[in-house]
Amino acid sequence: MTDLRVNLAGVMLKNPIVVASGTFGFGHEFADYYDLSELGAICAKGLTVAKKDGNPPPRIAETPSGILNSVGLQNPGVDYFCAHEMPYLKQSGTKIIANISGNTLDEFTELAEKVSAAGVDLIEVNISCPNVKCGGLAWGTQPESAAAATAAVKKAATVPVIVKLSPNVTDITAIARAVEAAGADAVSLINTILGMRIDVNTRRPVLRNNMGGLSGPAVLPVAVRMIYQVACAVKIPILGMGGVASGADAAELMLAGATAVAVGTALFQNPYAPIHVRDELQAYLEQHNIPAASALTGAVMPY
Amino acid sequence: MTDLRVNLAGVMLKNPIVVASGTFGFGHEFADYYDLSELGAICAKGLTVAKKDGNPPPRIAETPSGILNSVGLQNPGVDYFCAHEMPYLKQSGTKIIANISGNTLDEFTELAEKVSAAGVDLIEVNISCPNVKCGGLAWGTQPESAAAATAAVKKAATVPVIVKLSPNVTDITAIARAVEAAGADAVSLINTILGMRIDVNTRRPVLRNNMGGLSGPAVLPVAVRMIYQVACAVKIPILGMGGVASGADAAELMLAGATAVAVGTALFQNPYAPIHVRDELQAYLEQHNIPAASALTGAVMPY
Amino acid sequence: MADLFDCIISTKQTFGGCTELVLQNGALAACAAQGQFLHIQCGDQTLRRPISICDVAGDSLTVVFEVKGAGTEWLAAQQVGAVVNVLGPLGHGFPLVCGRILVCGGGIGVPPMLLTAKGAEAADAVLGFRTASREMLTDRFRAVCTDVVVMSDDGTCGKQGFVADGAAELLKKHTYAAVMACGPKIMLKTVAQAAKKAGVPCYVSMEERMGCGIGACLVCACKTTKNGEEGYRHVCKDGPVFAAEEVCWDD
Amino acid sequence: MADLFDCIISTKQTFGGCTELVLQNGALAACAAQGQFLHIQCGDQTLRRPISICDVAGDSLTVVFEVKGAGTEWLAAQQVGAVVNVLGPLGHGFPLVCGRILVCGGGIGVPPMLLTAKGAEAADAVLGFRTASREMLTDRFRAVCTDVVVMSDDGTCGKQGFVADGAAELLKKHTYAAVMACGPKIMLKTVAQAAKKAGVPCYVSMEERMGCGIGACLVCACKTTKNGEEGYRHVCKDGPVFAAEEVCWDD
Ligand SMILES: Cc1cc2nc3c(=O)[nH]c(=O)nc-3n(C[C@H](O)[C@H](O)[C@H](O)COP(=O)(O)OP(=O)(O)OC[C@H]3O[C@@H](n4cnc5c(N)ncnc54)[C@H](O)[C@@H]3O)c2cc1C
Ligand SMILES: Cc1cc2nc3c(=O)[nH]c(=O)nc-3n(C[C@H](O)[C@H](O)[C@H](O)COP(=O)(O)OP(=O)(O)OC[C@H]3O[C@@H](n4cnc5c(N)ncnc54)[C@H](O)[C@@H]3O)c2cc1C
Ligand SMILES: Cc1cc2nc3c(=O)[nH]c(=O)nc-3n(C[C@H](O)[C@H](O)[C@H](O)COP(=O)(O)O)c2cc1C
Ligand SMILES: Cc1cc2nc3c(=O)[nH]c(=O)nc-3n(C[C@H](O)[C@H](O)[C@H](O)COP(=O)(O)O)c2cc1C
Ligand code: FES
Ligand code: FES
Repeated sequence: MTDLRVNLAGVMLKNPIVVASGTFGFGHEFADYYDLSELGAICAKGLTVAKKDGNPPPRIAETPSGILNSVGLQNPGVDYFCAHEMPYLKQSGTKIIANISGNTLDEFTELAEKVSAAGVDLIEVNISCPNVKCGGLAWGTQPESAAAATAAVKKAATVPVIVKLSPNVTDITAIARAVEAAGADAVSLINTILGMRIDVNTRRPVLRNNMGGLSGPAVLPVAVRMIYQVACAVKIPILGMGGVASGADAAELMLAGATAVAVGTALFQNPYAPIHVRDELQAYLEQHNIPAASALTGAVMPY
Repeated sequence: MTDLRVNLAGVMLKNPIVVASGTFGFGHEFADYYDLSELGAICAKGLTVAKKDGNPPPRIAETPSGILNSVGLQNPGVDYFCAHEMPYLKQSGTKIIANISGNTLDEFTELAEKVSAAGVDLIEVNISCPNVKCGGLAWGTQPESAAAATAAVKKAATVPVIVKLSPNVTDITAIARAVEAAGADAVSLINTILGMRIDVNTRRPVLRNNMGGLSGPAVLPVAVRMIYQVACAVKIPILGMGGVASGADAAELMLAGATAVAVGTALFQNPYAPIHVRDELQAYLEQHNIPAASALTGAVMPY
Repeated sequence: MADLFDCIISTKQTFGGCTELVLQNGALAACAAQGQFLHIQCGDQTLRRPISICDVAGDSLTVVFEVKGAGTEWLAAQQVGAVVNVLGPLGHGFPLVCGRILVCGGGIGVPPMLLTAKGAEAADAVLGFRTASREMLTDRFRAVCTDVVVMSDDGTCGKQGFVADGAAELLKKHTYAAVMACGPKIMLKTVAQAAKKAGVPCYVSMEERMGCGIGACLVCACKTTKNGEEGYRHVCKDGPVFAAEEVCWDD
Repeated sequence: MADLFDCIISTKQTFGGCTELVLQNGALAACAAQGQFLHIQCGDQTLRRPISICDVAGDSLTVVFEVKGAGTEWLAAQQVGAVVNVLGPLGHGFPLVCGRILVCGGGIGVPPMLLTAKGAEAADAVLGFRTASREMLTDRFRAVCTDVVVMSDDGTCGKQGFVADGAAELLKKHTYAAVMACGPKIMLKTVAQAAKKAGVPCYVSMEERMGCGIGACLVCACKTTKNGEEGYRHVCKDGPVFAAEEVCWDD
């Protein structure tokens, strides 16, 4: 029997397959397709203190093997989440990760307090959203501000804190080291890469927001590289993501250094994607006689 | 009659389609397929002062809609180029861009002097190669070093100087502004994005160099975004590249702000790619009753 | 219930510049309702393509679509016997109302109105086309509707004029329980105005670019006002059909 | 001359765990030489796949390949009548020498040796397979060779042992103008040693991951020594066939 369990910053996941923030809503929609308890964890849609409408449509564009999105953190606000979504998520039989986005350090503190109190298992601090004007990516591009956001959340959180890093930086290891030093229990990466598409017939950007975040298989090699770099630079565990669409992709991110792996954009082609990824990962482990999924983490043999 | 000519930093190209450095060798191989004079310009393989063997193989990996390469600037050295490749290139009937890479400012000066004397039409300064240990990308990630390399080349060059920017930075506009201030006549972007693939069966990186540079259609949305950002930040013209595989892709980069467009990775699927891109671009212009290709540059209508 | 289904293409025709595919899948057909859509995997495009259900009969569903880009081009190239993967049926379709209804379709918005017309106690239709060569499905509408008014932009088929003009005329002639419409946004807006003037409830099918198709990713936003509150609802789950008075038309 | 060609698949068979396709294109067949390869577009993979030419007859070329990943899987799924796009013929193949030659093939390195054997004045062959179920093409080699020695790793077909063992034996028996080999690197190295011991020139076909396939991108590097100078040459243009003594085996 292959042991699929992994320990992510002290929280035991029944398997390494997580669903990525923003691609799974608050889970309801997928419960029609399978039991949410099949998942290693659910990372909920990004939350802000106040309800947020997000950006005007169109909010999505297709790119070769990828997509751009510019949702802009549309969400009902943290209080609504705690009151109306957590009761449902709590009984889903899997671990719940809240994804939080603040404009100020105080907001990060407030968000961390509230979602901790609501009983989430982990907090993911989004300092890397490319689709909002204030907050978001601004926090994640400098070690100092990334550390400040981390420290604010850590002070208020009663559960382990994952800091979600942006790939839109010159040196992701500098940011990773800064958030580790500020107390992060784990890092997650990669968030989306800033991109743009223009409709050559209308001369208009495809996204109403002009730019958006690139995700999907196109970004997989960037995710593998950054996970590998960060794994070499810090000791805290990594929740890896970026373009995962198969069990082999998940294994690749784990070999690069990820403890668990999130599936996002692949859900748009197939709502069963995380289940398939988990099953394929298990088959891969069995085929290679690897008794525990956790043995993959960082097991790449670099030249 | 559609006017395909574009003026790139004072050099008139007969059409906007250039072939990207490192993907076209020194042109010989493609002369079997079409007349090189069909091209807007040829950007030759990156040159260093001394002959360079490059990295050990494997040097290429496939990724979703893209590739990674880690050639590592294999080249016969600038003197060989001037003596043995330029005579051939000079009579090819198109403009020649030398792509140069130095480890020191003195090397940049030497390279610029030599290729200028050899009669190239333009110099592209590679401060963004992710595949070499010294030089390369190291120059291109900080405004100061990027400006220093630019100034060194400018001092020695007798032809217009294009500086090739790296996408592996937090803020590409800062680098673009720095090289503009240092005298660059144009910028080119994007060079490859650093990436990695791991073979899940062998647990070995696919590339012997562990990491490599991502190019091909997967990076197109990143190229469009960065060209758009840089076009908003500087006044000098842009040679755009990254994932172009069709006339529509070329038009998209031009609308974003490029004066001319280079085709690279697409050559690996089809040696005729630049010719097809040019023909498709011309058909697009005719279909939209646009009398001159140059009218596309920067003509996006952002929201 | 909505799920992933493999459908076999049993017939294929082209008319009015569009492609019609009849898809075989009993389980899917059994749960499809008027105004819902299918999210169709088109080759290896990263995203599925939303296409409305035009008709349902027994084990089969009909879709009619226009080739716009790479996805629909792939779909139009599929031959009888090929299998296409469908996520569906999705969305909140046209409501079932008692009494006579007026269905309005413009261009590629015509096909989804067929199943809607069929499902009504009684229905009339206004169908608008750019020009005669784009006309389609009018026979099938005539078979299930009482009055069928064809309009064209250039007068080459039916009457010259807009769908809203035809709708305004019929709204004067008959008493309707509801107007249901699908087509370009400007058509929907003007039809909604005509319905409002006549004091008849109006439902419109909106379009927006989609990701998941099931309400999770929030990309397919459509600004609406509900209970006085303005905000984004989502075409794939809250829609594609919205009450016309809830849609913020000038957004 | 090398160019892009559309080829129709005229026959398809599977044997020895491999797929054989016969491709029809007269212009391509007319210029193909022994030891050259075709760079085949496999669906919409970003890169083409290099596959050696196994045989040429009239308007047709034969390729034999093993399914390894997505590209060869696509190729193996193509049916008779399908069109595949080929860039070729590429590379610098086996030299034409006067006299009797010994061709050595191991595994998927067996097929390219067939055309090479056919082109010789006289040829013997050593063909190595993992196990009996992987054996292939031995009949066709028997038709064009004098001695054909089959070796297998597990002794389930031919003799148990390595290709180099078989080669060493034949090198003792006959006088050869050259040894030509294709197969795994370790086999090539040991065959080259055997040839060297016998004082016979040896040519080997090397493999490396490729981009352009025509010598422009420099990714398919193979370390060789030429005129005393060590450096990278390129499998797609300088090779795939190199003189064995020029190859740096332990790189
Ligand atoms: C609910 C709904 C029902 C629809 N029903 C039909 C129908 O019955 N018949 C029909 O011909 N068309 C219909 N459309 C429009 C159809 O989805 C688009 O024409 C199609 O997605 C274009 O895909 P493409 O690959 O050809 O074009 P591309 O432009 O290459 O597509 C690129 C991306 O943009 C999206 N996109 C492009 N145009 C539209 C659009 N108008 N609406 C939403 N997304 C778009 C695509 O889905 C894809 O993600 C419907 C749209 C929606 C939202
Ligand atoms: C000159 C030459 C001749 C060849 N002749 C044959 C032949 O006749 N029959 C046959 O079965 N195989 C042959 N091969 C090997 C064949 O090219 C690979 O098996 C094939 O490219 C694998 O593609 P894939 O998509 O199935 O695998 P993947 O692993 O998915 O391919 C990923 C990438 O790696 C490259 N790659 C993977 N394996 C190899 C390899 N061994 N050599 C070079 N590139 C590789 C692919 O081309 C592709 O770019 C030859 C290789 C070379 C260089
Ligand atoms: C539509 C969409 C919405 C997203 N929203 C969020 C979000 O709210 N918070 C966040 O941290 N990341 C968000 N992301 C980023 C994903 O969680 C993930 O990091 C990224 O998409 C890469 O993974 P993938 O390629 O598997 O999608 C979003 C991504 C998409 C596509
Ligand atoms: C195999 C290969 C070699 C390259 N070598 C160089 C080089 O020597 N100098 C350079 O400036 N860029 C080099 N590049 C980068 C390209 O010139 C181009 O910037 C990049 O590939 C993006 O364009 P594309 O997606 O069209 O390939 C190389 C790219 C590839 C794929
Ligand atoms: S497409 Fe995902 S919410 Fe509508
Ligand atoms: S594959 Fe490009 S040089 Fe050999």
